[in-house]
Amino acid sequence: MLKKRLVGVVTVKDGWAVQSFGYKRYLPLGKPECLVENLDRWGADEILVQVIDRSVNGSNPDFELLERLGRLGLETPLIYGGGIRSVDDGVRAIQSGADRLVVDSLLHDDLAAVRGLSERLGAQAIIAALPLSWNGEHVEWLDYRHGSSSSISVEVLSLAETGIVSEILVIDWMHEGHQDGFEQNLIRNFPLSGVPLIAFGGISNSNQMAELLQMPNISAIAAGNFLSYREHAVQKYKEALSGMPLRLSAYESKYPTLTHV
Amino acid sequence: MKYCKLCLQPDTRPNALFTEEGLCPACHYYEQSKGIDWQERYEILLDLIKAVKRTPGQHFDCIIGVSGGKDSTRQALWVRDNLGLKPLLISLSHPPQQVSQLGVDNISNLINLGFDVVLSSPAPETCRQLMRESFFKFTNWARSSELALFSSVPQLAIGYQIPLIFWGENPALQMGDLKTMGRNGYDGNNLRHSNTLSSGHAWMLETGLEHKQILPYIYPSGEEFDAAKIQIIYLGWFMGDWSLLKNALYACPAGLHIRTEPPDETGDLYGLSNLDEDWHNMNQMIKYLKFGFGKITEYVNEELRSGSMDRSTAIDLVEQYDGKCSEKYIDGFCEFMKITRQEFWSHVHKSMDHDLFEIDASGQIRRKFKVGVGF
Amino acid sequence: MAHSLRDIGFRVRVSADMEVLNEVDILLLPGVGAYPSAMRALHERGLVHYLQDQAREQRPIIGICLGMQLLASASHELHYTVGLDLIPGEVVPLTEPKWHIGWNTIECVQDDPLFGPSDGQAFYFNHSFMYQGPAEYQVCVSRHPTPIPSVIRRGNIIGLQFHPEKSQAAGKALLKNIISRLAHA
Amino acid sequence: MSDIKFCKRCLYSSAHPLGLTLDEEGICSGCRIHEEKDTLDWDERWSMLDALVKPYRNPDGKNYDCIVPVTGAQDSYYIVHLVKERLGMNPLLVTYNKYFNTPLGIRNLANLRIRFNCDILYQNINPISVKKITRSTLHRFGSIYWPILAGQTVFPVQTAVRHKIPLIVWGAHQGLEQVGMFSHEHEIEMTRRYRKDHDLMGHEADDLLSIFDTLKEEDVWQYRYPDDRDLNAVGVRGIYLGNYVRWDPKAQHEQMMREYDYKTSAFNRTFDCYDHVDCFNYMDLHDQIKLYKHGYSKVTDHASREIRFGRLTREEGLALVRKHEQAPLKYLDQFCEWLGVNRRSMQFLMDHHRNPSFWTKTAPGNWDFNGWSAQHSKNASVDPMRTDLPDIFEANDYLEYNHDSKYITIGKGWP
Repeated sequence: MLKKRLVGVVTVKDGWAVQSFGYKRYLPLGKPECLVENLDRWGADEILVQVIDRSVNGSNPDFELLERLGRLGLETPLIYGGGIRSVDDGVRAIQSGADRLVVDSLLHDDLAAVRGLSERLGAQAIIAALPLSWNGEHVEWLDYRHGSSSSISVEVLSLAETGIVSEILVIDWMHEGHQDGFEQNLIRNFPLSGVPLIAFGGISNSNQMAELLQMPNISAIAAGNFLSYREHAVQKYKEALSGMPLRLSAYESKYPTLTHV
Repeated sequence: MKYCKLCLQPDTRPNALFTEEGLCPACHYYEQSKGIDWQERYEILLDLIKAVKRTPGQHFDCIIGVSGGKDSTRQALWVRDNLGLKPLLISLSHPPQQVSQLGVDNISNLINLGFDVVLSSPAPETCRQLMRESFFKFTNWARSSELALFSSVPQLAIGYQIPLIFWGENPALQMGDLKTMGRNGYDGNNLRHSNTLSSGHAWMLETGLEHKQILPYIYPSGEEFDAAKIQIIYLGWFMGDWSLLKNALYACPAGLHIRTEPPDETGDLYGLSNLDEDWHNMNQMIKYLKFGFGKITEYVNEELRSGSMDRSTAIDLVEQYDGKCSEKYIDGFCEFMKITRQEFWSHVHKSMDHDLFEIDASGQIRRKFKVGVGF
Repeated sequence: MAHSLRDIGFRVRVSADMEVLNEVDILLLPGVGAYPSAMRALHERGLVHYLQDQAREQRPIIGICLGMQLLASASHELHYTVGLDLIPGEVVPLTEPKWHIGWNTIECVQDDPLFGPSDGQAFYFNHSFMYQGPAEYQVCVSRHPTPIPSVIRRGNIIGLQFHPEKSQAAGKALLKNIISRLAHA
Repeated sequence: MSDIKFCKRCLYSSAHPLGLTLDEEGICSGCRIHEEKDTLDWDERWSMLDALVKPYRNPDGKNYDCIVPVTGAQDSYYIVHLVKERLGMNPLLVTYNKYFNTPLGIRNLANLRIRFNCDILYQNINPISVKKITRSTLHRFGSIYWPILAGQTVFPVQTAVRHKIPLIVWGAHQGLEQVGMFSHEHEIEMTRRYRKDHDLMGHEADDLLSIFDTLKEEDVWQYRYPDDRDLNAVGVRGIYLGNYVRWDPKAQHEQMMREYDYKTSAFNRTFDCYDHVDCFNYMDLHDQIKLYKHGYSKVTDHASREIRFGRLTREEGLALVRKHEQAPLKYLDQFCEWLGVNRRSMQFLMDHHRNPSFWTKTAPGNWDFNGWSAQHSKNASVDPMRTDLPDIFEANDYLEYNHDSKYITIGKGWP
């Protein structure tokens, strides 16, 4: 059977991989390629690299970063987001080594481009990112460039319903980076039921991960900051989630120093 | 007390039986060695090391226990440059208060000759307590240090997953300690039956130390040896010219530092032995008082066997220097042990063989026997 | 793809030049994007007839993901397009669900030493169309929840619906096994 | 990099090689995380540490409770003090021989072993390989310190695997302390990723191998990080005491000087007399290369730290940086002799790694410096002639410790 996924997220700002907290506080982590390479070795099910200052600065995707990542010879599927303004940008990002794309600003700016990307690359390659919050009654959608929230537009919902995008990345932006922060109402009360969702933002502990993974519309959970605090974080989460429909954890072994453990 | 017919070894040492012809074990071994086909032994060794296979990512072939002295310097170079193996050297290092400048210089020399060396050094204060206990219990302060020395090598071999260990001489052959004899002349896996190792570490716990404090002194069990497929091999069995003097002749040109003190301070004819600290020389004095022979006897014995020295010269040297020990070594020891010189001497006097020595009115120790003749 | 093959010890040429392709032991046909444009690209480079000739001469050919689908007779993606027709069968859309994205295990439905060692292991899939054809060409299937052919084979022509190059240790082991066996057969 | 931005509180800039973020108030991530030192409940955090290490204690005494990496300087005394005396654990000390040892560092380590009565393992990698690697990293990334950083961060981990001692106890986390990569509350642990990314400048042992170089696998293999599978089988975990103790290197060293006779030395290139006294190069040649490559040097790190602790004003810190930053080297000849290079060739290699953002060549052999401290002047008024700078560190000995200025491979260190 198809497994659900644990997606490792690397957030990039000013060229640095950063920890991001609630879309406003950032701490430096290191070189994005080092984090990505590491998630690959740990056996994350997918890796999402999101460059968060490209659309804000109006620049294009970070093709140089993609080239550097390409040289790593990753063996894990790579999702790229950040600065995709057009079909051409997206196609070039895929040609530069991304396997799938995630779009956010484009959902506000140019839905035709999203449709174009889907036609060129196939819907399975396109993910819609929606930074959401729960106001106690319903789900609100943030335009992070302006800091304003509204309900998710009908047009965006129809993209998902009609299969222009294959999955939706639901981001609890307020609780991003906060221990145990993810607001499950964002999934429970998501306006569409048949669309696979990837949950992200403040998912730090395995109990919460288990609850999310049991929800039928969840296809994957994603974690960023919390994968940087200890060794083998991906494997340890997976082991704590045994019994869930996840791929098993694995540990690389190239030059064993123990022969009889 | 009876002397060996060939050399100046007396028969006072336990477990060292003389032959009916009156030869000591070392001379007996030496006589027998004359017919040895050393080329054949070398080929046996080459066959043995053919079996050494490196696993992926492992670049060491074997382990050699080293002190940095003449024997280990020679072995390390021979194993690397003649046998073509890549050895990891393991050195048990004394506490800072005990180790000598020569000792650190010689280990530095090995490192700078391009060897990879792991130094293991047990906790100094615990070391001191155990040495003190060893001194008063066995009149041999080095009992605990030897345990640590012998244990560190297989402990690290198991940790590093390097099964082949080279030691120098086989005590079963050279010293006549037959309990350590293995399947053949070079197999060292029976080293655990030697006097030092077979006495175990229970006595250390009886002193009130906890198990966690004596970890460096614990020789791995037979099961641990088997699990890691440890094989100890004595190189001495393969080296036809293994001797105090020869080893030093190989090691000095490779940068070995030797003692500058004269033999009447060290009790060591050329200052070639016990370089990494001073109190083994003092122990040779104690051995002399217990058994009537010391380090000088060992030197002249070698030369007597090979015929490079006549017996009367040898007797003169032994009479002149054997059992000598500089006051400064004893002072240093007493200071580290935190004992007075009086405590030291009274304990040494107790374990001295009073058939061999007596204490005169002025408190001086006098030899009662005549070297080479006995009584 | 090239990176991952070099990693496991093979030499790789990336080319559409037949002279270069003639020199290699195994032809590997990757592919992303849509079926019609991929076929068009093959036609433009004269590779359709080339690959068909090579298949007749029993040269090993491996198609990956869209590359596997190209091996089939035709596809219904966007509109009906004739494929390389090296393995009889057609490519049809997935229905419920519409995509097959993520890690799924493969299940061998035929005894095949090339794939036996990978039986039960998980690989990364990312597609919305699937092969539909005679059972005799289906070596492995994956359940989603209905069986989707994940490995197809006709002699030395092999199609992998998943991405072995994105499937970590399992993918590497599979690639190494099938390439060494095909190259030394 | 001409548009580097400075923190308004300390002397760090956005060009920091570990990465640095500035918030909307212009305060850097390092200063923000430093604030936690005065807001966290450290008694409570100590209890967390106690609970964390509990499962690693061996009541039967059959193995060590943990591994503590040490040197002859830099927090080693304080870490062993906390582990052995405050936590009451039985550590195995491990040390990687950097070969640039000062007599004072040899002495400090010997004294540490005696005072704390601990077993220790020293790793000495054959200097032939070490020098080959040093030549390679010097020409490729302008680093004479790669083998040392690699060895110091890997030997403890290898020993943990080999001796099946899962817990490794480190002092402070440099990324947290300097640039605030993590909050103390994240309880960051040792990772291979951090080691590669920051300690090793992005290059692990196998990344050094190139078909164009003479370096071979036999030279670098001992710097390889243990396998993930082995690490997991043993359950290896490295923790940082700085997450549980209010880390203050100056206060800690002064306590160690008083209570355990830790000895210190003055340096030309910084005012901190406590760190790095075990090495002839760290505060000398290595520090000069840091200035060439990054436009700032260790004295900026020290000043920023002391500013955050409130023991220096920002103005005093900057004045101290300017006072020490360009100080001449004392021990370059020793390094040249060790590696077998002459001074002119060494200067060529170093110049090759000067960062053009901070250095402009005006004539052969002549360079203009436009590093961090030079760029500060635009927005900071500092009297360069100021002589009344605070003298808050105390040197009680010399690197030479009554010996020669020569590298010691293995030394006695006592009395």
